[in-house]
Amino acid sequence: MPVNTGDTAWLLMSAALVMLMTPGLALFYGGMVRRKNVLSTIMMSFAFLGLVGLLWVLYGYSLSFGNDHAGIVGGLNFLGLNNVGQEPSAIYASTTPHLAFMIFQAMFAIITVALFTGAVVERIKFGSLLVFSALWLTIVYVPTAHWVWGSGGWLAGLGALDFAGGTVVHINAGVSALALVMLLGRRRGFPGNSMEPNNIPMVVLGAGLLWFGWFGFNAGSALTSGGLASSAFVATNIAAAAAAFTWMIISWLHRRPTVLGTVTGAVVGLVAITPAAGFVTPLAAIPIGAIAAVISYYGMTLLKIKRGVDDSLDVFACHGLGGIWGALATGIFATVSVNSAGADGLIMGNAMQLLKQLIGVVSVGGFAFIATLGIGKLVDKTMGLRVGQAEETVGLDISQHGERAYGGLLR
Amino acid sequence: MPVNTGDTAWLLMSAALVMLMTPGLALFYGGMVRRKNVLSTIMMSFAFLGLVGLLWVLYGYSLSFGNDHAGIVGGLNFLGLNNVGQEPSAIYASTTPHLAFMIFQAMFAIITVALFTGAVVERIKFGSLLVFSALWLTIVYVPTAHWVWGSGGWLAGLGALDFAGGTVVHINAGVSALALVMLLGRRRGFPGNSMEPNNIPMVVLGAGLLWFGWFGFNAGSALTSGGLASSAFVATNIAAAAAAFTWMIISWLHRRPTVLGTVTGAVVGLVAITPAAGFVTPLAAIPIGAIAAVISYYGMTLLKIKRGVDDSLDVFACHGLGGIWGALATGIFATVSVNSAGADGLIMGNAMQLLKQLIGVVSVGGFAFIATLGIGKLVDKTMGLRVGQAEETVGLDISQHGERAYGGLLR
Amino acid sequence: MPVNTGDTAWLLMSAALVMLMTPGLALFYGGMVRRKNVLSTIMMSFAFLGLVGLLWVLYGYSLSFGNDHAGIVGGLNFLGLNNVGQEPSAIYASTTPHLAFMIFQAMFAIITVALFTGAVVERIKFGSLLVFSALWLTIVYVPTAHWVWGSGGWLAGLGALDFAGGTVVHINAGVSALALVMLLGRRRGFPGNSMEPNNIPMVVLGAGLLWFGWFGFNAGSALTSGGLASSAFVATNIAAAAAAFTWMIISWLHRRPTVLGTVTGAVVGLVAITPAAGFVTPLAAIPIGAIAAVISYYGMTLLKIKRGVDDSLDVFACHGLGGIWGALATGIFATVSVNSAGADGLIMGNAMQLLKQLIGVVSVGGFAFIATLGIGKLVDKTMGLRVGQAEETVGLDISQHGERAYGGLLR
Amino acid sequence: MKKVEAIIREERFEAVKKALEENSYFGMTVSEVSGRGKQKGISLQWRVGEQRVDLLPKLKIELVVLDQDVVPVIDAIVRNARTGDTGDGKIFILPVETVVRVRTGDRNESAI
Amino acid sequence: MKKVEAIIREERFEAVKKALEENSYFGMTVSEVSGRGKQKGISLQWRVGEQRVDLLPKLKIELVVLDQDVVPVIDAIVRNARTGDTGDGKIFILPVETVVRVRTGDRNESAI
Amino acid sequence: MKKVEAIIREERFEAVKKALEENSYFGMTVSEVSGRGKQKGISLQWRVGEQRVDLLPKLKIELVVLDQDVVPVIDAIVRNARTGDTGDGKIFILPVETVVRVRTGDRNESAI
Ligand SMILES: Nc1ncnc2c1ncn2[C@@H]1O[C@H](COP(=O)(O)OP(=O)(O)O)[C@@H](O)[C@H]1O
Ligand SMILES: Nc1ncnc2c1ncn2[C@@H]1O[C@H](COP(=O)(O)OP(=O)(O)O)[C@@H](O)[C@H]1O
Ligand SMILES: Nc1ncnc2c1ncn2[C@@H]1O[C@H](COP(=O)(O)OP(=O)(O)O)[C@@H](O)[C@H]1O
Repeated sequence: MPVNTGDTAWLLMSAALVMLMTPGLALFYGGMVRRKNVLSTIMMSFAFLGLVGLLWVLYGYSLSFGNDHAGIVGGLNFLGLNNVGQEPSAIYASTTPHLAFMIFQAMFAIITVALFTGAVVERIKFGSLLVFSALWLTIVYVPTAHWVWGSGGWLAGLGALDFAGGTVVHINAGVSALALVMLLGRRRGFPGNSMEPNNIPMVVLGAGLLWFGWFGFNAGSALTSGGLASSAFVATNIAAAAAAFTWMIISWLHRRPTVLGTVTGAVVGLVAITPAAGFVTPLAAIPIGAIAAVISYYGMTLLKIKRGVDDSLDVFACHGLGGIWGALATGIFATVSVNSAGADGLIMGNAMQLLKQLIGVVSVGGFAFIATLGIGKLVDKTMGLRVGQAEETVGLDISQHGERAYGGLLR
Repeated sequence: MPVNTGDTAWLLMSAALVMLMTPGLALFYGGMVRRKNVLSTIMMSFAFLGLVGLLWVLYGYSLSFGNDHAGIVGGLNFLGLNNVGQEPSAIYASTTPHLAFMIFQAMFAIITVALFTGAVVERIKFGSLLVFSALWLTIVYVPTAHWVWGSGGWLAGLGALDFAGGTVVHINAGVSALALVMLLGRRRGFPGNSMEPNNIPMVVLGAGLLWFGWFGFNAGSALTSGGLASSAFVATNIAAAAAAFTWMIISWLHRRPTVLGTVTGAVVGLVAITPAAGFVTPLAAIPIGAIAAVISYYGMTLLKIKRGVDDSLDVFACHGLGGIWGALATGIFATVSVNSAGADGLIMGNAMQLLKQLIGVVSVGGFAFIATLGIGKLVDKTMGLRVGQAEETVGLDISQHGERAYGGLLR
Repeated sequence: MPVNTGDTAWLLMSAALVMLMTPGLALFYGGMVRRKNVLSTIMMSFAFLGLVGLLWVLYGYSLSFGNDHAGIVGGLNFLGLNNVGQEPSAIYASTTPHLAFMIFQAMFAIITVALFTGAVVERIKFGSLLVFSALWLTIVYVPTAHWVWGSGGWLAGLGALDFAGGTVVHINAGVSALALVMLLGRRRGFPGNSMEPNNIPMVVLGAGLLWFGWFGFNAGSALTSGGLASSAFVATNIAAAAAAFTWMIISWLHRRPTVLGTVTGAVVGLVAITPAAGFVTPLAAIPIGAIAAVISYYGMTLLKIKRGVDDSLDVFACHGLGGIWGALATGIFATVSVNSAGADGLIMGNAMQLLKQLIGVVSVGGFAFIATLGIGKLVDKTMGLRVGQAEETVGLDISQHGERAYGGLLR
Repeated sequence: MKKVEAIIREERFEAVKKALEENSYFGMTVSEVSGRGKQKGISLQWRVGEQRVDLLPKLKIELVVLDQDVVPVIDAIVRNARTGDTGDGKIFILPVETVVRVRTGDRNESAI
Repeated sequence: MKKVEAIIREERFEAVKKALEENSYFGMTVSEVSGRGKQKGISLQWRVGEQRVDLLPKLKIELVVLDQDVVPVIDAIVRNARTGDTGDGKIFILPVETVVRVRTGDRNESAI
Repeated sequence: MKKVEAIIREERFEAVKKALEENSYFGMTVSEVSGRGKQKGISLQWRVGEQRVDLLPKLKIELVVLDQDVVPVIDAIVRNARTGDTGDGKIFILPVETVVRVRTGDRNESAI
């Protein structure tokens, strides 16, 4: 098929939007940590724009989207962007240049890696994080992306639906975050010491950029510019709105409607709608978003307050739980009336779809969890995952990066 | 008509751009208040991404754009996005999915509500603001949007022009802001105590995002991607430039070219060009923007310094006066050579158009003012509009939201 | 040719993206200076959205892109946007409205002027900067843009390639920065006093917006939405990634992987790929970006640390050296297989192209350097370029703009 | 000469400053501090749960005055900083041996 | 009455605060300061090169206490603020002549 | 032992620090304060109009020194902090009864 200029404009713009999510995430996370770790936290997202940006074009894309090997992993035919050109791919995104599809996918890989860092900020060694992440990208992200989205991938073949990465991005990141926390342990002084966010306006800015970018993430995943993209766009906005509003109300019932809670809710709603956006009616995004906020709120409370698990920026509660709920919700609310390439879900009488979704959740989540423990252990044994006590106390900005976020005359 | 991919790409992108304006506004406003009210001010914009985002899809869109009832209000045929699908609407935006048009409009409703909060920051009760805003959206925004843009709306029928919301968005918000200030009164310590903006770089960031988003607001309102969108885009940029430059020079003549003044000028120029962008030649944006800055500057001086009206962030002077001037300027500078669906204005020899614009200004402005007073009074009697003295003194961040903007070791 | 909606959507969006780069640059630069000069630094970018935004539509576009005069400068046929309408131009960007092409170009002129201010922050007089910049735009930017991009421009005729402004934007800005520093001298206290950046997260935000906007800068320069835009988009991202990663590693080898270094690297990579983006294969962006980081890093060290040249925010090292390398690299890596309107470079066996590139570098760079010295001298003699000692010491925010960045109770 | 160090609520600062001004005490140095005393802090909420923050923002005013001015200064501060709730703050009086005005090098009484 | 001014490391603050609390010293005023002493600063890196920053962040704790409380307070601070490396900080004891509680106007012992 | 508290202009700080260093006074604690005195503030502009801000940024340097070092320290500060315009600042000398070095527990002279 020839390249369609409108579809290409939308896909390129979507790729740019998803790219912006990574600096957005950097600020979202950076505002939530203590002042002495702001830059280190930001760097844990920004650095992957470099590292994963390179690995993806060198081999990541090929192993994810190249010729299938037994449903498990892609081939080497796209190594170093070989055969990835200005013409549409024969298989993916048939109305836009293959390069556009490839770079759109690159942005997903980058942010996925950045996402899980939220769990381990304020204590992980920067060098070890880079090595871990390169391995994780290769061993966890690349194959699971193939399972779900690659032509011939076994989950795709099974009919598990994941419109824009609920499983590949969010479950992967959320579950791996939890595994990493188990390896790494709590921050010194958690719980007990106040770990007050240093800059909530920065968190809001990050959340705003994430919401904005998510239109590219979800509606861009239609890969064309038209009805499906519009439907996914609307569902995305509704889910974010519903979840932000729900979280605000829950926190109000507990005491006050917090800003941090409201923006967190928005992000959780966006996570939950991700796998569903192009398969459900826009209005289904209301329950999907609202329930996501409830699950994530109470999941977070349980984990953090009750059980003392120091998933520092709640990556598992937001992305893991939100992603799992979203994947299952896709199996509940999906309807072919929205997307003929999709499937009907539970409500339309197809309980099987929910089962398929469950298989997707369990297989990707389980694999990510175990693989992360393995890779993490390996890196811990060889390089050490955690900074020394003095380095942690003085803060990672100075100890890992030799910088302070806010200079000036004195501080 | 079939969906056009290029038009759809532009409309979706424009919707995303307008969405970004609300976090942009949150930062623009948040930087201008005192440190103890930063989060509260931000929340007064961000929360509407949730609340109005939901109300719009539930009934707002239907009552604005549904089947006309006597030119006054839309019908219930689009309730809960019923009949709003992936195909183009029969009436609006015939080359893009109906859902895309709907969500583009949603973003306008959201930011309009957020806009007027600037007048009442640092003292309004958050719960009351939410209730007020839901009522205001329903009673003021939804019908006036129908009058101006709805198929069958009486102002549309009359031939009053409003390309992208000078009347619906800016006059509505600006006039309502003034009415709210009358109900609410001044902040404690105004005038007298220093109310120095806490973070002007944050204001600049907000202004930058607003300017960027405004391309979607104005050029997106062409609803197609082509000559008209391009013309509106250029007019938008020129007006912002002219007004920013003019304000800078005025403040320089008074003493110094301030940054806060320059970015305020840019926003005022963007306000003024909003109704005109697709009806006037790009170069007409120079006088439209420049005069807007002059009107707004001296209006602000008069209101704030001379009369002591505490419209805290000058919403009336910026959006009310800017919007009124823009609406009238449309009646002066419009020409069918730019947009055949528009009209000629005064300069092209059609004085009637100016009259029509005036009718638009007076009817919408008058209605908004009276309705706001009524709704505000009601909320004040039932829930109370204003926080208690101690809450105001300690700051709304802590008293309304239980949070502080900048945490850290001590502050 | 008729207007193509997809191409237009992409070009308008690209123009918006490039517009956002100027506020992005304002924050990028603003975060790097001392607290007392934050607003002044920001203003040195933001003000040009006004000033250059106006001059460009009045005469800048015409003199750059109007009818050729001897290859040196454009004509007056587009004065005040005369003949620049909703139809495509006969010469440039044949599938999009002429106005869209014009405003896309406007954004380039604006940011070019903003770029060089980084060299002279913390000491230049604001009024003199404005006058200097208006002259510089007219005498340096406008003709050189014509040479390279104007129909009939002598460098275009020669076959020198500059896809998105490596020469016109970056060499121009970088070389002029150096000339200005020579006229202006060092900041008081440089070197010696600590000049610690006041807000590195703000720098990162700025860098993020720059990277995001650069997709419009480079991929938008394809002027169509399709394979070439996609290829340039990918090359852009790869170069930024490679350079960010390289700078991070270099600074690590020296001691620590700094955040400021990493984002600087990203910007340098984006600079270097600018002239090449649409002429080289995406993978060629790896050496182009990586080598740019090396050149810029050591160039900066040499200039700043070794020679004590106070190019305050390293504009020459980043944009001058990066731009020169990018222009030459285009002559090395270009291939007609990517862009048939381009040329083959050294690697494809065409050494001539490298020579042409060199001619472009030397002629534009040399002209910009000499002209800047002249204009600067003139402004210095008449208005004075530098603020007084007391004004510099107290900071330009208060002395030039009567404002403080961070207000609040005390500071 | 004495140094009066007053720790007061931020929100009472404008009133205190005005009162001092009206009694012709212009010179002062102010800083942002955090304090704890009888007032046990406030409860903040973030994403979930609550957290007590026990150091609250206060302002510290330092004035160096002649011995005979100590009592009127204390009075002016107490009158204007008091709200009656815990957390109103403290005033400490410390002895000062020498005062120098940097601009002139003047010492003591004439330097205040 | 005495004023105890302790300059300590930020990272030891929580421990010191707790120790004081356990000994029933609640009242305190804290501020962010920067200091230099034997500890000669740290080296920062920016784009290129390194730069020494010789003022390091510290916290200053001020407590006004009765004369007999000076020694136990010093002990509590020293025990909890010490790491053994240079930069642990200093404690200064200054005489205080009068203390006023703003809320009540109470003076001296009862006002602490 | 005495505590020297100097309130100076921010922009003179580097010079003062250097002078103290050259005279071997390394130990110091610095904080950001705002002050008012003869210098009546500055005028700021925002969107429209002007507003006077009467507290200006200053730096406070605290040095605890031996009695015999008070005079040379004052001299070094005055010489380097002076610009001759109002707002140059003040120096206050307060008595210090005890000094403790946290790292070692040393007291007094040896602890400075
Ligand atoms: N013993 C003390 N030493 C130093 N500062 C103190 C002391 N006691 C109280 N403060 C300061 O005074 C402030 C108010 O004290 P608090 O006891 O809460 O008020 P009140 O005296 O009205 O009961 C505290 O926040 C703290 O800054
Ligand atoms: N003479 C002094 N006057 C005021 N403050 C001092 C003095 N000496 C040290 N300090 C403060 O104490 C802190 C720690 O001092 P330092 O000499 O580095 O530690 P140590 O006493 O463990 O060697 C310094 O950062 C400074 O704030
Ligand atoms: N009586 C005072 N008590 C405490 N601080 C003072 C006093 N007078 C002046 N200061 C401090 O000294 C600074 C400079 O004082 P000012 O009177 O403006 O300068 P000068 O002594 O040169 O006339 C003030 O900003 C303030 O911080």
